Amino acid sequence: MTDVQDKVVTTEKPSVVATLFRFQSVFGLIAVFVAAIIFSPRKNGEILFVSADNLANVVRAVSEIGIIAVGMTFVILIGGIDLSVGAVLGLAAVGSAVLMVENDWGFLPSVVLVLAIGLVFGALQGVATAMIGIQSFIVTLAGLQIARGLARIWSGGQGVAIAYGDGPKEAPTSFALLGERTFGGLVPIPVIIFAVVAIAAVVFLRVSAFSRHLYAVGGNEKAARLSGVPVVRVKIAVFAICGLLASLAGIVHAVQLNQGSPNDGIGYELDAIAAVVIGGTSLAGGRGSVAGTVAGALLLGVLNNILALNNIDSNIQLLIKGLVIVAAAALQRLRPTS
Amino acid sequence: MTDVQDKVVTTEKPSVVATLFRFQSVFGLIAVFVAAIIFSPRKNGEILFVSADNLANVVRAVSEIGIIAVGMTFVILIGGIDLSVGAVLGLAAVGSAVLMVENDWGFLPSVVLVLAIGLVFGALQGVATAMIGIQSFIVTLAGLQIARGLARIWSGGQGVAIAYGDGPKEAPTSFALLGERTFGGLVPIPVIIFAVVAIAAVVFLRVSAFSRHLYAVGGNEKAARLSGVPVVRVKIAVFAICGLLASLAGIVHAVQLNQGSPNDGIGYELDAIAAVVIGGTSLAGGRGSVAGTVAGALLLGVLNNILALNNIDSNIQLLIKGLVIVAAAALQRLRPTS
Amino acid sequence: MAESFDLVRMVGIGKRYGGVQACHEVDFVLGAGEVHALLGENGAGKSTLMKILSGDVTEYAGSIAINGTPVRFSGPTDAQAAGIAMIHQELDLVPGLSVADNIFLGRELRTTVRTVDRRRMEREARELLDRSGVSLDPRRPVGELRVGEQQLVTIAKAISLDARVLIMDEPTSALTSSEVERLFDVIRELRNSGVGIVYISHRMEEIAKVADRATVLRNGKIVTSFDPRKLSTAEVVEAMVGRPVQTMFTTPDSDTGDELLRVENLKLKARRPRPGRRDPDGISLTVRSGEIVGLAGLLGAGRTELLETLYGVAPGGTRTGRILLQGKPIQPRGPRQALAQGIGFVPEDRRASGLVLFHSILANTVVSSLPSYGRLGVIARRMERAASTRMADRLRLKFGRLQDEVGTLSGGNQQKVVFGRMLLTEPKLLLLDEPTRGVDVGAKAEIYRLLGELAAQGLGVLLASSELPELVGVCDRVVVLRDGRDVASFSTADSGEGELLAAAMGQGAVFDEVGGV
Amino acid sequence: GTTSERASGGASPGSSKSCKGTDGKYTIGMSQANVAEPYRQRMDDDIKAAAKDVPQFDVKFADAAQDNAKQVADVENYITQQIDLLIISPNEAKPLTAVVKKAYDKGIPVIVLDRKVEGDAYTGFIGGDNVQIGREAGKYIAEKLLPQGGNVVELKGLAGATPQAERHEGFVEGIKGNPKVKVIASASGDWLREKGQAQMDALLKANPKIDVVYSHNDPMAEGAYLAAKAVGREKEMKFTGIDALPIPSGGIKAVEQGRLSATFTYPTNGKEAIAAAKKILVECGTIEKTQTLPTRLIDASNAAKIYAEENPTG
Ligand SMILES: Nc1ncnc2c1ncn2[C@@H]1O[C@H](COP(=O)(O)OP(=O)(O)OP(=O)(O)O)[C@@H](O)[C@H]1O
Ligand SMILES: Nc1ncnc2c1ncn2[C@@H]1O[C@H](COP(=O)(O)OP(=O)(O)OP(=O)(O)O)[C@@H](O)[C@H]1O
Ligand SMILES: [Mg+2]
Ligand SMILES: [Mg+2]
Repeated sequence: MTDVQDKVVTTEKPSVVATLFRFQSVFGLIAVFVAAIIFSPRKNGEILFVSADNLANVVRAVSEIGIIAVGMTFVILIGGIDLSVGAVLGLAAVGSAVLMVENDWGFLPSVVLVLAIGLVFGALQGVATAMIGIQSFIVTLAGLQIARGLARIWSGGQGVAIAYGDGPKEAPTSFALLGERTFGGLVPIPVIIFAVVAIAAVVFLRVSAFSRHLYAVGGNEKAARLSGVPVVRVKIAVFAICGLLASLAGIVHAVQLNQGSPNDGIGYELDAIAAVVIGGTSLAGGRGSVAGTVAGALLLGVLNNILALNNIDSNIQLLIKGLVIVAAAALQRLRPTS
Repeated sequence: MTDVQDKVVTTEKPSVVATLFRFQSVFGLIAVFVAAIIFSPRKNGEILFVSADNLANVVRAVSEIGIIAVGMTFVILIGGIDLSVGAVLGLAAVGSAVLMVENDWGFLPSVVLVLAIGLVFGALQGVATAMIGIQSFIVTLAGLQIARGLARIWSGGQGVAIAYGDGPKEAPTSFALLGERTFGGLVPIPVIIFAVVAIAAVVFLRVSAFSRHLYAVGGNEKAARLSGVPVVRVKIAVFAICGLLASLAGIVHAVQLNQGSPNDGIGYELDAIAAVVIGGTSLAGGRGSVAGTVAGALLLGVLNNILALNNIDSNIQLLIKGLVIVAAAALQRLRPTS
Repeated sequence: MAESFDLVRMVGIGKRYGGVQACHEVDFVLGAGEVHALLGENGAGKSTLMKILSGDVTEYAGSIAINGTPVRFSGPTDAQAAGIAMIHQELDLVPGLSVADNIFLGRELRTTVRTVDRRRMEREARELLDRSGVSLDPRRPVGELRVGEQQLVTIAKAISLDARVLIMDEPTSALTSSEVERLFDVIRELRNSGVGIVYISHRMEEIAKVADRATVLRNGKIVTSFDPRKLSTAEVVEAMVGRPVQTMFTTPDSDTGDELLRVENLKLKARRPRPGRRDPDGISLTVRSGEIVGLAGLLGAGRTELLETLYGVAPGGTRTGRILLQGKPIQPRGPRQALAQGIGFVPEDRRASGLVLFHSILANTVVSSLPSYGRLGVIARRMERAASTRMADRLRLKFGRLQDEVGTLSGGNQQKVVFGRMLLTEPKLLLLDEPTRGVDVGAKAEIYRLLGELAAQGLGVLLASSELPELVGVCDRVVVLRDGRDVASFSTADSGEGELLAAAMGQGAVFDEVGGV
Repeated sequence: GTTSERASGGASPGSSKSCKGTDGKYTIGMSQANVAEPYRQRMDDDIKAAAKDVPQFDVKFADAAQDNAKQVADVENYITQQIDLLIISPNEAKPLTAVVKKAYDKGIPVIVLDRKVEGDAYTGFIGGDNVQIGREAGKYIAEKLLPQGGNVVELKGLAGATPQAERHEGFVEGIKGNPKVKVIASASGDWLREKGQAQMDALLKANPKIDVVYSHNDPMAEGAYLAAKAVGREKEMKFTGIDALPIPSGGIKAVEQGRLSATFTYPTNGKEAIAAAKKILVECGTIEKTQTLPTRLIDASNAAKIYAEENPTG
């Protein structure tokens, strides 16, 4: 994918404009947010969109895509792509349900095993990409099918319902907590998980040596290798992280929906990629940020919410969403570059 | 993504190995073909897989994906990607049905309009990519949603049945011919359409100056521009061709299924991309061939067929297909290049 | 020489890139049948000025007239139509297309039915290549060619345009002297037929040989214009840099220490041989600490491949022979292991294999030595900045801020960043592949000075270069490679460029299989 | 569906609270699982058509595109909008139970269509009985089409979908009466016409003698017919489907035009849902907790008549 790239920026004095543009995905978010307030339906003088529980809903609704998109950001930063995340989410949702309900495992071992499965699955895809050198698009396209097939087989093809309790065929009540709301019943736990993941990722990318390697691999793989960056290890680690986070999202998904179904997460990969790209990360690799991705995910969430609150016809919604995605991506192109 | 290609032959001394590798996507196909013969069920001593009408079915089943994949090859050769093809197929299928059945248009005007819609839709995506500079992944992801939305609106959300005849609300019988079989009832017309498209594309890529420009844009866009290649025009043309072929596939789809449904072609883009990549075209652009794509599409078709003939469980099918895709892509990596 | 009239007249040309004034009020005149050298330090604005003339850069101040007619090009195609062709500094070829396709890209030869006339293109490409002195198969994909061969293809491509104005932006940076001589023959031929040629190069010795006139740019402005045959190299250099540059080449005293690297009959048999690659086929040599050993050879002699093999990045295959580092045998496995053992490598092509152009100077400098700036995988930003600043000072890097993108630096300064990155790893042995390609004389002098300093501290250097004056001037000893074998070894104290060249070309060379001292 | 152990959640939303009589204006939210299925699109269309006759009603539609999480969000958005009544056709039971209960507990009457949610935190359920439909189809094949016995192939819906399991289960029961009816092969066509066609291509190849194709829905049956026609074998066998949508591309037309021997209605319940809503909101009445609509056999004898009945305008 060699679509035009912004190669070299002259940075003698970082102008106000340049600084603004650094945060433009946030501006896109603010623009959509303001538009949402303006177009929000009102009931009894109250602007429905900004009501506390609606906002909580918005963030809860994007928390899974958000968690996945953080992992996707890593993968895209090294110039790869991961189409398997939605299927891995489904696999993890099924895994959580089957282990806790059908196999009567405890909370911790189940969660650990499910996360480990995501990690290993991602790492294997990393191996195929980094060591055999198959393009990640293809590896993860195959990974998607494999994960989906495994989920179907593991679940017996049916959604596995999760009931809570201490009896047999019941999941531990500690697991249910993950789906609850806290801080006065306002902030859903999934939102907190998303926030923790996002903040951890931002900090990690800022301070770790690993992150330098990651950006270098995405920026110029050959140069990175010759500079002594452990390219293969970085790639495997990144795909493993992405698989791990998709798994985490799957656990969150299962607990929110009280079941694990092998059809969970179909198409989530495209939403996650859209969030990453709207957030200003280049599909060519080497530049981008998790903060942008979070803004991108929230933008999509607000957009979905305001369209739904206004009961826009679902077909028209498809058109509007397509146009907004293009507009948001076009905004990225407005950067002051050569 | 640096696989070297069969476009240009190394001629210092074209070793046997190099020659073999030029055709390795064909070898993948042959391998799968042989495996299919071995694993084919037999009835009364006849190997079911190689019976004439089964082979005709195999090719008919891949003809739509094949036609799309030819267009996709062009897009991928210039370093882009087109995720909208499945949705454009659906739009074209709906369009053919609505125009001929509900609007009582004739065969030719309907087909011309539908093809024109695909062409323009593709060209618009090309404009967004080439002139605004948005990455094609995002443009066509949005395009997918828009085309799907348009198809839903145009059809009223339901599949439009095609009945043939001369009366009102009936499609002209000339249209039905497209779905027939010829040469002693053996070769389906869709297969002939696919073959014509593929051969035309191969010849076109071999003899036209445009094809040199296309490879140049994908291989080194800056060099292409400096050499006076009309980069923007090439890109727009390529996306337009891809849209046109997706439209053509949609017409074929409608006639084969006797209806145009807005849900036609969901997920076809991934199959088409898989066919292209298995055929040895690099997602990085600049290297690849239509012949490889045809081999890739047939490989997928044979695989689907043999799994179905053996009644393999659909979940296991997912696993097997995923593994074969990875294996076929890995085969591409074995070429003697860096 | 043909009578000169103003084939090209550029008046008051100005171009800004953000805060950088690449060209300022430049007046430039080129006559027909004139070879006009354009000189200046890295970043002086030479390429920018010529990109404006060739239609690549379309937004600029000032005016251009061709043969007295004012023109304003909207793209390279316009310029080509007006008879202006340019060989770009960065080799802009399409790797997947054949040599012939590349030469005729954008103006393919057609048959009567408008299809591409492949056979005629191949024939004409072969003739063009023969003319510029290489016998390359026109059907080979350009991606398989060596840098030098690619440069010859771009030259052939430019010549094929039959232009009235031919701009050559550093056409010889990857060529060795014999190819350069052939090119000069072509240039003379073109000049005699009335073509106006702009010639940009950092190799001073070439200027006096081909140019009729020379113009010097500094910081985007013209500083002087003169007849190069009337000035000495030292005077030309002073005009470019703005101050006298005393010693171009350090003359290191051979105060060398223990044996650092010993290569004995090294052979690499690649598992999958690639056409045009010249893997080591029996190379022996030694490098002592404090010693700078040169690697000479013609295009394709196998210098790059030797360095890649030593650094462990050569393609897989069977390696025979021995490599000893400080007396201990090593098996090069890759950059990480090499760096850990104290071997650093500066690759030939800094843009493709050296830098992430859109990342900061800081990130590019420290990427090889990250673990030393913090613990537990967390980077201490202050340490990292300090190291980077230290290196920038030491190399006299010309830059704005450490956060600036490396791609905005001039070529020579980019080279220093790659260089500095390796120095931060504190190597014992540095493998340098054409470290001064495209670097201006001033920066070269600094790099040489630095090499001398490092050698004095006990570093060993293996330096591959195509520039004979550099090899003779900088190295203590030069090993000549030909066809993947070492064929001669000279001490620079008592041998000159002529002998090196003769050995490289295989004419009456001393056959010295042992190599070593 | 199973019934959960939980006690019924408080008082059922009094019709007194949401009912404002004939003068009221009511916003109804319809949460559809997936409009990409013709059956569900028709359900929306039926609701739209029925609501036209109730001037007090303003019906909004949301499409969850087959995603449970999206459907949960859709219902939550309806709650935010303070709709007067919720109609939901759930993608799956368990994941939607909690949010449906949330709406119900907030006093919004809930009418559940086609697929049940768990527990009893809803006002009424209207649906068909897939096991029953499968059984009817089985009986029809065993008694009418193959009284002398014969070979049947089964084209199943998407693996994992409840109706797929139920239509299979009922069918097996239905053909029990005639032991000479043999199911010689089955394949999954994922509810899709083209998948049905491709699977049938292979089934035809692998099975020289097929007498009846039992398909879990009409589109797959049509696909199977096309596959048989392509090899000139469509006359050798009979095809049956399920759903019988009264639309031009639906099963009734296919029966009328002779491609399918029979199909079985799977009622969309759209009309019934609006009737129930009217009862609750406008008439302040109560509705039955569970209303199961019977299936009808459509064959050549009644197809045209029923199609006309279902499409009174055209
Ligand atoms: N695309 C660009 N964006 C920003 N700055 C640029 C760009 N191209 C050139 N510059 C700047 O313009 C100045 C002149 O560059 P130019 O390439 O003309 O130098 P040059 O004389 O050709 O140097 P060299 O000898 O290294 O090739 C430099 O400071 C360079 O950094
Ligand atoms: N067939 C090929 N395919 C891909 N890369 C090649 C091929 N042949 C050579 N190379 C690459 O080209 C480089 C060697 O060419 P280079 O331009 O360095 O030659 P040179 O410097 O003129 O000669 P020398 O071999 O003496 O260094 C190496 O990086 C090598 O990997
Ligand atoms: Mg330059
Ligand atoms: Mg070299």
